[in-house]
Amino acid sequence: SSSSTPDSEPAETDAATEAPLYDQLPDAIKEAGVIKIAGDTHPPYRTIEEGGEITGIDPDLQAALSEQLGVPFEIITSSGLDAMLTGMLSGRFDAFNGPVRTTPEREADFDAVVWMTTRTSYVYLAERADELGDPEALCGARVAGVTGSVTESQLARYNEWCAAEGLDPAEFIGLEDSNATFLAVNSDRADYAGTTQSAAIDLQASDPDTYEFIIQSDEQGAGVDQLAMFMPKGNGLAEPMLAAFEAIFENGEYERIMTEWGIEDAAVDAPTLNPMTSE
Amino acid sequence: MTDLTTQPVRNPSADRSIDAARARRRIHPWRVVVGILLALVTVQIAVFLVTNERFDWPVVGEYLFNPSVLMGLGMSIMLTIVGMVLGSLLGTALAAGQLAEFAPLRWACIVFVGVFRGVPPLVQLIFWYNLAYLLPRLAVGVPFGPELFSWPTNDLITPLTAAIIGLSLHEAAYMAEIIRAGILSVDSGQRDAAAAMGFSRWHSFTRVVLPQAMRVIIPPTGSQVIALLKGTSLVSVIAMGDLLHSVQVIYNRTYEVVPMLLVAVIWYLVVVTALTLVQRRVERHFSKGMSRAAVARRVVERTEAVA
Amino acid sequence: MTDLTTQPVRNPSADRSIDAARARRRIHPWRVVVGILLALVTVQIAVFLVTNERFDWPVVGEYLFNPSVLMGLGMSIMLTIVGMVLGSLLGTALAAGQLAEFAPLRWACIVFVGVFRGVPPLVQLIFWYNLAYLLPRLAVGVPFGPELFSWPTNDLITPLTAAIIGLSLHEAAYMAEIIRAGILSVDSGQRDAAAAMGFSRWHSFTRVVLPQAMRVIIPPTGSQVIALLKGTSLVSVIAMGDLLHSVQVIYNRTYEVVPMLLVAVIWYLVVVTALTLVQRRVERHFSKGMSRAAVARRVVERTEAVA
Amino acid sequence: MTGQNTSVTPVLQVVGVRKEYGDNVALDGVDFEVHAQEVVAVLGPSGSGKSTLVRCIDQLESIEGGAMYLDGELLGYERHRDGIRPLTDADVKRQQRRMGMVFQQFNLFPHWTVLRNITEAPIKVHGVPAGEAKARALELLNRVGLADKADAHPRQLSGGQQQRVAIARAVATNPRILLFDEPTSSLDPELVDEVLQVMKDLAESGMTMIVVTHELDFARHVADRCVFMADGQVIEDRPSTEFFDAPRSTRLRTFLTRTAATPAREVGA
Amino acid sequence: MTGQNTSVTPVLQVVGVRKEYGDNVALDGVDFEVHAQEVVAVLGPSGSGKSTLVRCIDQLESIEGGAMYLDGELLGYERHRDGIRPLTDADVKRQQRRMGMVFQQFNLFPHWTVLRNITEAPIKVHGVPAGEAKARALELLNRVGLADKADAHPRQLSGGQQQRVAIARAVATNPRILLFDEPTSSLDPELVDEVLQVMKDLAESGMTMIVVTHELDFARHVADRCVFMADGQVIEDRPSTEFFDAPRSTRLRTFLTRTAATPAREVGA
Ligand SMILES: Nc1ncnc2c1ncn2[C@@H]1O[C@H](COP(=O)(O)OP(=O)(O)OP(=O)(O)O)[C@@H](O)[C@H]1O
Ligand SMILES: Nc1ncnc2c1ncn2[C@@H]1O[C@H](COP(=O)(O)OP(=O)(O)OP(=O)(O)O)[C@@H](O)[C@H]1O
Ligand SMILES: [Mg+2]
Ligand SMILES: [Mg+2]
Repeated sequence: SSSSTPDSEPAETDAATEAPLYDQLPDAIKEAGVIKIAGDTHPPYRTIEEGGEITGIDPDLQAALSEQLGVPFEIITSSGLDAMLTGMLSGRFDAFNGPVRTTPEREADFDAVVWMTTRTSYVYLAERADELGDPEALCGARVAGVTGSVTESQLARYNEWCAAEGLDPAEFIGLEDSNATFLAVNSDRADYAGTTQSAAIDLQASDPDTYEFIIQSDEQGAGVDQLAMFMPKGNGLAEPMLAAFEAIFENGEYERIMTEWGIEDAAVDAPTLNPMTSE
Repeated sequence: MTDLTTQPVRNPSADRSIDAARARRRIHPWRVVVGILLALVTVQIAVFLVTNERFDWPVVGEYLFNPSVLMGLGMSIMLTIVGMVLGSLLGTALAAGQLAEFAPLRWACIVFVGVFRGVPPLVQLIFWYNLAYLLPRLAVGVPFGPELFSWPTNDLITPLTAAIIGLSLHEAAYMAEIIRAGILSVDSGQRDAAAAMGFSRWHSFTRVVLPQAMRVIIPPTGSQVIALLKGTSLVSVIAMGDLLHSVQVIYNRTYEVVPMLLVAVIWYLVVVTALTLVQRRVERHFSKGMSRAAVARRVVERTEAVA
Repeated sequence: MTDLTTQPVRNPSADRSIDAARARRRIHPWRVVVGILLALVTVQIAVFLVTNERFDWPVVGEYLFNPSVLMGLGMSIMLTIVGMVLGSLLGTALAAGQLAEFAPLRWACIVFVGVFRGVPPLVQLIFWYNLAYLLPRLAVGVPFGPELFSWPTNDLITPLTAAIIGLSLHEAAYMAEIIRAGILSVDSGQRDAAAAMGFSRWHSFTRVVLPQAMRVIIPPTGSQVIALLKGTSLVSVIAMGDLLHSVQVIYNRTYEVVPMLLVAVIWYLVVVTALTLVQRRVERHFSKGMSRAAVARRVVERTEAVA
Repeated sequence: MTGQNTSVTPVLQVVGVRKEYGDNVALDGVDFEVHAQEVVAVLGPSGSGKSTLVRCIDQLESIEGGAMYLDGELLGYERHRDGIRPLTDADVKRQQRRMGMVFQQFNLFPHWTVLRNITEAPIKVHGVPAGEAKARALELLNRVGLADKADAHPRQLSGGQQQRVAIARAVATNPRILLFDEPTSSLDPELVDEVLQVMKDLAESGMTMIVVTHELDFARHVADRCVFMADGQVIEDRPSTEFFDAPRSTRLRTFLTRTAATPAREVGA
Repeated sequence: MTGQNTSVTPVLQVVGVRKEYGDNVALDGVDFEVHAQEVVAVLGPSGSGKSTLVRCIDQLESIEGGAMYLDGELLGYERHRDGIRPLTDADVKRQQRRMGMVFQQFNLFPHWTVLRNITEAPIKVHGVPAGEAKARALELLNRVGLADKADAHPRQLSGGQQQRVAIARAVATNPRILLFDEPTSSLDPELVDEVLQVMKDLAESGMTMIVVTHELDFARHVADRCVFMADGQVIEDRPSTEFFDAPRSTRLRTFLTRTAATPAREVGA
């Protein structure tokens, strides 16, 4: 799109030419030699380790995708959705893999490649297992979650189920980040902290005796929200990205990663581009 | 006179045509340049604001009076007022305490101000909101002895009380410093006179010292109010919605970040402008009797003329 | 003398045993109460801090000198210094501009200060960081005419420059008000004298007015520095790590929120205490010659004794 | 109550009072008495402790030794077991209300009108009904020649006018004794006489007064007794005429000649 | 250059100067001249425009009409086409540097030592080498009797000392003319004489001076000419002896009698 400087070469020329989807990449990315992805620290998707390197589902996935695309990914940590969205629009970032739910409104400005659904999990203190352990207990309880996150819309579906069962709806307490929700459970501000299934697994792994969680089932409206990687419309990255996803679905990398992180039940059969608006 | 010397006549008193009243205006080149530059910049900013589609003015218009935005604004203003009132009251007490004769009290106040000036309000809010994590029940009783009453912390500390406690304590620490400077600016003779007339300390402090300190206290307090108004956005970490949060909720849904931030900015500017006007009036009120009006006027005028 | 009147002798001059030097100390009941209360509260807070396991002091100790925490601290301090230096310079110019004779300049400065005082720094940071969205290329050229040079905005505005621009402009607006108040506090006779001696405006402003205004400028500036130090935490929205962000990164990984926040709080308190000490010294420096040392000392001492 | 024995119990008695500021001894065992209706002038070089003395009497400063009595009542302390102990704040205030003080810098309250400056203490501290306090204030203002300034703010008055208001304010509470600390020395010279005249009228009306001053003429003609201080001690304490005409100590003699040679007012150092 | 024709071109010439503050006309067509080595006293009631006049001459205020000349050079304006236009800032500064001004409130720079107060302008504005400027400053301080105060800060000096430093500061740049605006009227009376003495010495050394003052004695004995102002106009402008012994206008007569009756100094209103 912008003027090209003749002497700037892609960073990894050799790997690039070998990769099957390299040619489909837009010139700007080829030129930059890297795909810049905005991300907040959000275990287990992205965890910043002691030394500063980032581990988690997102980096694993990116490694697989980058084999197809021939350019490496770079995660730029940034802590506000506002800054990440405008950052994409201003060309600072090429993509953002929350993963966040796709909606028609969001697809107006951004291309969404859906690659998983969501299983929201509700974390509670192990010492209250008797009281909170079964799915009905959540109806009428206090549930902390990140404002505007998938959890909020998932809880709305859970409440529909509660209503169908003749139970009271749960009360949503919107907080700033997932740590605030866990703290709220600890200080008895909330009974449950709603979070993604993978995050719940990660939390329990860090402190096995303290936390337990229940998982929202399909009956309770799980699996309806489709989570996607977002790219600004018009940067030409959506098509090759979709192709790369298709490739790793095919070669089994996708399944390996989902299984490794214990979230195979959130997997989808095939990636889709802009499912909300394309039909 | 003209024939007294061979030099050209330099005494120009005859030349009555030279009169400052008929002087032309001088064109100051740098003023012209600066004026033109400022005009151009203003026009460019206006053009940029109006024509740049990414500001999405229709969306701004649509959400400017959105009920949840107005509620957020109301919450911001309410928290600012409550935080400021409580903060000022506590700050006044802390300022007096920092100047007290009784050393343990003085030290307690100094430490209190130091700590709450240093701890970020965000951390404070998290702390108060989750106090129950550290202290599940709040008890009134004999220290290290039996409890008389106790309540579950979470019953006492709702998100609103946590926000009010956190913001008020933070403001109190800043106001304490501002008020202390004000008190020190009042001539010690005023306190002597009040004491000599047998005024109680309370009477002397509230009727003599504080009203005179106000002149020095008000201007930084104005800045403090504005900072608090903007600082209320922190309460979103504890499940409360202020102005900024209310627009964030909207753009988290719609992803229209820029126009929604504009909505917030517009409201902030409206409130700040109103506050500034109020501050000017309050300042005038408290300068009554502190100087002869004329003197004050002159100082300002000259300053403007010379600077 | 005793036999002059039938009344009891009230003239006590003989009673030399009554001597203030041998007076006992009076036990002030409320002081005792307050003293004991303060002691109890102090002990309780200490016990609470030490014994409450949820503070997890070993974790605090482990991470206090963690390299990434120290780097975050360094970033916070660096941003504070840069923001404060640039903000003070620009603020000084804006303060002078707000008092300028030339009306368009004066108005431009007043509007500038009003806007940047009112816009939350968070919004500003997002704005500057993503300026490319609104303005993909920055150009130098004839307004409404041809461009001379232009660069992609994102090449010029890195996260660091965005943070510096945003924080500096915000500080500049606040400092402008503080400095303006300082300038107005200098007697206009000083400007007259400087002008009468033919000092240039620059010389008069920088050598005569500003040094004298410092006494009034320094105390609120101290608070401003502390506020900025804490305000640097906002930069984490634009991909920069300050002190608070660095501990957030750690607790996002380890889920040990409370001890990590304590780590941040400890560092903030250390820096704020150091700043306060520096401020006191700077204040003393600038009060040189402004009063006779002895007079100043007396005022403070009396204030402490009476308040 | 005190009417009966004015001749016996002095209104004010100062016995061996010591006051220290750190290492600096400001008062070093001061003794003297003031009887009812007496006017005592206190003179002495700068730094001799004159201001400190009146500030201690008015309990604006605490003392480190000695004792003071107002109408025979110990000031600032009360008997306690076999010794004494400081009074409570409230009791100190009660004693302060029985004295009036006029400062060198006037110290009027600039944010109040002249009238409120005068009526505040009677109304709020002594419980005088507002109407009565106001009538008395206007009468006092009349006496000091400022009846038309009741509604002015202090900064709108000249120094001499301000000091006259300050005197009216001190008198308004009917104090047993009035203390003056160099009441004319921050005034422009033309304004001095009007203030001295008011003080003279007060003296003639029978007010008990201690006046720290550099106005030798005033001391000689209005004061009954003059006290000369140096280095925190009372060097001479004699009836005015003797004081000026037959000074005993050489220090007083040099002080009097030096002060008479230069104008009566001190450098505004 | 001006040496040749001092008798012809006045050092300062004020022609029909008008100055307005809003609706208030402070100067209403003032004409007068000052010749080299002349001392002109300006007298007049409060509010008559005396301060405004010297402030306009020193270009601390702009004028709304008339013209002023320093050594024949138009002050504040320059010829431009067929009329005049204001000078640039830099040119105004250049003219200001040729005049010296002494203010009623001294206006010394409190954050600098006495020495720096005096040497700053010579060094930084006139480009005199530091050593030379310092030597001259010490000589001037000596002349005003303050050689030992070179390193003191202004607030450590008495009012009279401060004003003498202010005079030394104004003289240090060798001005063509010195302007004084009531140099003694914020001084304690004992300090007035020392300042007047310094001014008298200056006058005798041939300095051209305009002195706004209320000191009739000084005006009569030191000034060559006296100017009487009222309501922004010059009412009389005559040699000193005539001025005092044979005043023409009734206004001046009443002014002189009234001022002579009350002490020579004005109320510090
Ligand atoms: N608040 C204070 N702190 C320390 N020293 C003080 C204080 N007040 C007075 N002094 C010292 O006490 C001594 C007596 O001072 P005081 O003001 O009573 O003298 P004075 O006789 O009133 O002098 P003056 O004529 O200058 O008013 C002096 O040495 C002075 O420096
Ligand atoms: N800055 C100003 N703004 C408005 N009016 C002014 C200003 N300065 C002076 N005036 C007015 O101009 C007139 C002349 O004032 P000026 O100070 O020159 O009088 P003066 O002769 O110096 O009096 P004084 O003896 O009291 O100093 C007065 O009416 C005064 O109120
Ligand atoms: Mg004294
Ligand atoms: Mg004047």
